Amino acid sequence: MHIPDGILPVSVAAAGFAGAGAVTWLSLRRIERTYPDPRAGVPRASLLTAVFFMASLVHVPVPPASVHLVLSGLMGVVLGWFAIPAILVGLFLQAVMFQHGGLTMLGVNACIIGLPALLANRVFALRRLLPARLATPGSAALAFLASFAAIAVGAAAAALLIVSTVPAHLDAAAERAATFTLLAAHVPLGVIEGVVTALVVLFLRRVDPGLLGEPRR
Amino acid sequence: MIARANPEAVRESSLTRWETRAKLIGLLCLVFAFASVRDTRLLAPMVLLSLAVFGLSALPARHLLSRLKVPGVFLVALAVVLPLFSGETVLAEAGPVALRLEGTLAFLSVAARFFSIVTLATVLFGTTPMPTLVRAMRSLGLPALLGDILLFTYRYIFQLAEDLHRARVAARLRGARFGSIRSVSTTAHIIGSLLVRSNWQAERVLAAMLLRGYGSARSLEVRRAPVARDVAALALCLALAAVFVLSPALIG
Amino acid sequence: MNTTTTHPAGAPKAISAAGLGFGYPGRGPVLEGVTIEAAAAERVGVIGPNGAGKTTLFMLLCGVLAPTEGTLEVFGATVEPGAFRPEIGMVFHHTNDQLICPTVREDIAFGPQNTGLLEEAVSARVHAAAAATGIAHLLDRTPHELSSGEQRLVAITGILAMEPRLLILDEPTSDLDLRYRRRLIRLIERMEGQTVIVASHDLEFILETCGRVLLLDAGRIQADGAPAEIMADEGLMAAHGLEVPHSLVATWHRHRGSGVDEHGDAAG
Amino acid sequence: MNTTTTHPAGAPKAISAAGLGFGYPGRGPVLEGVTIEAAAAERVGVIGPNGAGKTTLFMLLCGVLAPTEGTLEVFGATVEPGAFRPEIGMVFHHTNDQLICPTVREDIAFGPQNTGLLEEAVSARVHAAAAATGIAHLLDRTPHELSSGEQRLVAITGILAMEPRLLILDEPTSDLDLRYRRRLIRLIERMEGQTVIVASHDLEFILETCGRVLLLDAGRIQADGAPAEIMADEGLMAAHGLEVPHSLVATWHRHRGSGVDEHGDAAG
Repeated sequence: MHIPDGILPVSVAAAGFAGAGAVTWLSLRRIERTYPDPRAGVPRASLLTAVFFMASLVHVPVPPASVHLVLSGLMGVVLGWFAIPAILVGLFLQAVMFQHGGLTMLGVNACIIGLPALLANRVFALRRLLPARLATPGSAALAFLASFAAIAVGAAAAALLIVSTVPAHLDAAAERAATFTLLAAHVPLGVIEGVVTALVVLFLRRVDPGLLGEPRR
Repeated sequence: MIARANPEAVRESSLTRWETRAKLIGLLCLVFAFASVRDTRLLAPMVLLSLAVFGLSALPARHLLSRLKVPGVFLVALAVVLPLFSGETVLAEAGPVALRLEGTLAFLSVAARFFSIVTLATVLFGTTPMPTLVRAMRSLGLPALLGDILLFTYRYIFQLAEDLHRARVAARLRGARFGSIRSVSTTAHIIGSLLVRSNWQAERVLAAMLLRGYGSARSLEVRRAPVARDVAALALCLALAAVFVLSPALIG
Repeated sequence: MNTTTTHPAGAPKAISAAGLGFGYPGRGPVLEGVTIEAAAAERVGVIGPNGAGKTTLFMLLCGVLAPTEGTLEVFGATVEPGAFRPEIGMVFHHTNDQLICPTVREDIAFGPQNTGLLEEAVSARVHAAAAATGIAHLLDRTPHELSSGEQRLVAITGILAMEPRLLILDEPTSDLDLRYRRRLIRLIERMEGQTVIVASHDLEFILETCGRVLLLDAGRIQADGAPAEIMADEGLMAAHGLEVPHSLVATWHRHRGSGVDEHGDAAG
Repeated sequence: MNTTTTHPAGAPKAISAAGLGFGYPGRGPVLEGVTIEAAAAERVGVIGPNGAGKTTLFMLLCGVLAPTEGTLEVFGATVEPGAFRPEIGMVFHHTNDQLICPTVREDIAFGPQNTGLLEEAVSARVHAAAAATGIAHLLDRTPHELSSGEQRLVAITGILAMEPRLLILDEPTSDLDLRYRRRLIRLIERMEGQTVIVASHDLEFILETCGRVLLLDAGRIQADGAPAEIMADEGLMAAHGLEVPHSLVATWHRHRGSGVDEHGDAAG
C-alpha cells in the first residue's frame, strides 16, 4: 500500500501533495465547523492516532506468510474527518521513523489511504438505515465491507499509479497482468482487515459505543 | 524497535547545527529535484552528492542501511520485473530469459533515486529531534491543529508501544498464540481495549492540559534565528537542486 | 512536623465549600453536602476507601467538573469550570496523563508559557521548580522513559513551576519508592504559604505531612480533625474500610490505658 | 501468619535458579548472579528500590525474557522463553494491560480456554476463581470501567482460573485500598500448595504474607531470609534505599535493648 520514493515521477508526487493538501484543508474546515472547540479534540485524535500507528505495526498471519495491518477502514469508522489528519500524521511518522512509505510520496500515500478511509466511514454509516434487530450483525457486516473496500480501492489506486507511470514501456497485456497481480495480492489483506475491523467494532459496541458515535450506555 | 528509531540522541555535526527551517527547506528541495531526475547521466552525481551529505551528518552507516531495508523489498521486485520484461534491446540471453537494456536502465534510475532520496530523508530526520522539526514546520505554516496532533501522537506512540507489548505478552502468558489464525480475535480485542483506554485517557489528558492553560496564548517560537552560514547552506542546496532540474535541458 | 494546625481567624480562606454535591444524571450522588473550610497555608489530608469520592472532590476543586449542588470558592473567587486558574495546581493520580511534552524541560515550561510569561521568566521558573524537586539532571530527558517515581516528580515540578497557591495532590505516593517518598515529604515540609490538599491511601504519609485530615466515605465527610486522633480511632477507621496505621497502633499499644490524644505527636 | 517458613528436604523445588543474569547488549547487566531456590508452597517476597531488577527477574521466571547467563528451572523443567507454561501465572504491575476482553467473564475464561478445556470446565473454573476473589458480582461488567482495585482483582482471578502452581505477583497492592488489600492478604493465606512470589514496595504486605524475603538491589540478591529479621535491620535497609516498616520500628522501640529476632512474629 505504501509507495516508496523514487518510483513515481515527480509530477505524480506533486499531484499527490496537492490532493492531500486539499483533502486536509477540507477536513480541518469540517472539524472546525463540527466541534465548538477543535483543540478539545486534539488529545483524543492524537491518542487514537498513536493506537492506529502502533496497531498497524502488528503482524497478523495470512498463511503461509504474515502481513501488517493498514487499518484505514477502522480509522475512517472511528475518527470520521479526524481520520485525514490522523493518517497524514501517521504516514509522516512512519516515513520519519521507519522509512515506511517515502517522504516524496507522502501526499500520494495520504490520498491512497485517506480517501478510502472517508469512504469506509460513509459505508459504515449505512448501519443507521438498518432495523434495530439487525444492528449488531449489520454493523459487523458493514464494518467488514467498509474496511475491505478501503483496502481494495487503495490497492487499485496504487496499482494503477505504479503500472501506468513506471518508466519504460510495458505492453498493454503485461500492464494488465501486473495490475491484477498487485490487486490479487491485496485480497487476503483486505479480508484480514475486514475481519479485524468487524471484531473491533463488535468490541466497541459492547464496551464503549461512544467511540462509534453512538450513545454511551 | 521504537526506541532505537528515535532520533533524539545524535552526534553533533554541521547538520545538527544547521538552523532547522533552512535545513528543512534546503534538503526538501534537493529531495524533490532528485525525484525529478530522468537523465541517466545525472544518476552518478546524484548518488555521490547524497553520500557526501550523509558523510557530513556523522550518522552511523548501519542507521542508513536499516532504513533502506524495509522499502528495499519493493525495489527487489522491480529489479526482477523491469530488466527482464521491459524494453527491446537485448543485452544478454539465457534460454527464455533475456536481460534488456531499457529495463535495466529504468531499474538503475529508480534504484538511484530511491537510494538518494532515502539517504537525504535519513539525514534530515536523523539530525533533527522531532519536536524541533514540528516547531520549524509550524513556523513555516503547518496548521496548528495538525502540528499539535503530530506532537501529541509522537508523545503517545512510546506509551502505546509499551502498552501494546505488555498486552501481547500478558495474552501470550495466558496461552494466546500470535502465529495462528485464531489469534486475530485476540489482536482485535487488544486493539479495541487500547482504543477504549486511550479514549478515556484522552479526557484526563485534556483536563490536565486545560488546567495548565492549554490554548491560552502560547508561543511556539523557534529558538534560534538563521545566521549567514545557515542561509549560505540553504542557497547552496537551492543551486544544486536547480542544477539537477535544469541541466538536462541546458546540455541537451 | 505538623506544620499548620492553627487557623488564624480573619485570614483569607483558601477553600470555602458549602453543601457541595456532584452526581451523574441517572445515577446516585458521588458527593453530597460536602462543606469544607481550609485556611491559607493549611495542609489537609483526605482519606477514605476507593470510590469514596476523593478524586471527584479534587476535580471540583480545580474546576474540571462543575458541582451539581452547593457553592465553591477558592481564594475568595468562585471556581468556574473551564476557566484557567493558574493559582490552583493539581497533580493527577495517573501522572502519565499529565506529561504531554517531548522533553521534561518543555513539559515543565508548558504551564508558565500559557500564563503569558516571557521566555526568560519561563526559564527561571523551570529552573527554580526543578531545583526544588531535585530533578534538574532530568531536564533534557524524555518523560516517557523515566521511572514512575521520576515521572511523578516531573509532574509535580510542572505544577510547582506555575507557582500555585493551592496545591492538590491525588495519591502522590503511589508508585513511589521510599527514597522518592521521603523526598516528597521534605518538599511539602519546606513549602511556605502554599495550601496543600492531599488524598492518599498512604496514611503514614498523611500523618507526616498534614495538620488536619478529612475522612470521606460514600460521598460525605465522615470526620474532620487532627490526623493522629482520627486515624487512631479504630472503630471509626474500620467502619470506613480503613485500618489504623502501624505507627499509631504501636503508640497506642505502648501506652495502653492512657488517652490517645496526648500521644498524637508520635505520628511520624 | 507466616505460612511456610519450613523447607521440606527432598520436596520438588518450585524455583531453581543458578547464576541467573540478564542484560541488554551494550548496556550494563540488569541482573547478575542471581541464585534462588524456592520450595513448593513457599511464599517469597522480593523487595528493593525502583530499578533493582525485580520486574526483570519476574520476566525471566515466566519466560518472557531469556536469561543471558545461568540456568532457570520451574518445577524441575527449564523455562523456555515463548513456551506456554500454564502452571506459571503472572499478574502484571500494570493490570490494565492484562484485561482485554469485553466482559470480566470472558476475560477470566481467556486463559482456561487456551489450555483446551471444554466449555463446562472453563465455566466451572471461572466461577471457582471468581468466588475465591469475591468478584462474582462483577462477571458481566466491562473490565475497563471498573475501579483500579477491582481491575487488579479481576486480573488475579484470570490468572487463578488457570490454576497455576507458581503465582507471581508484581506490586499487587499498588492502587488497592485497604479493604481490597486485606482481601488479597486473606486470599494468599488461604491458598494451599501454591508457590507465591511477590514483589512489593508495601513492606507490611510482605511481612503479613511471606515466610521469606529476598532483598534485590543493583541486580543482585543482597539478603535472603526471614522478613522480620531482614526488614528490621536498619543499616541494611537504609543501604538499599528502604525504610524499616513502621510495625517493626514500633516493636523495636517498645522492646528497646532486647534482641529483634525473638519479636519477629509481632510483624503484622
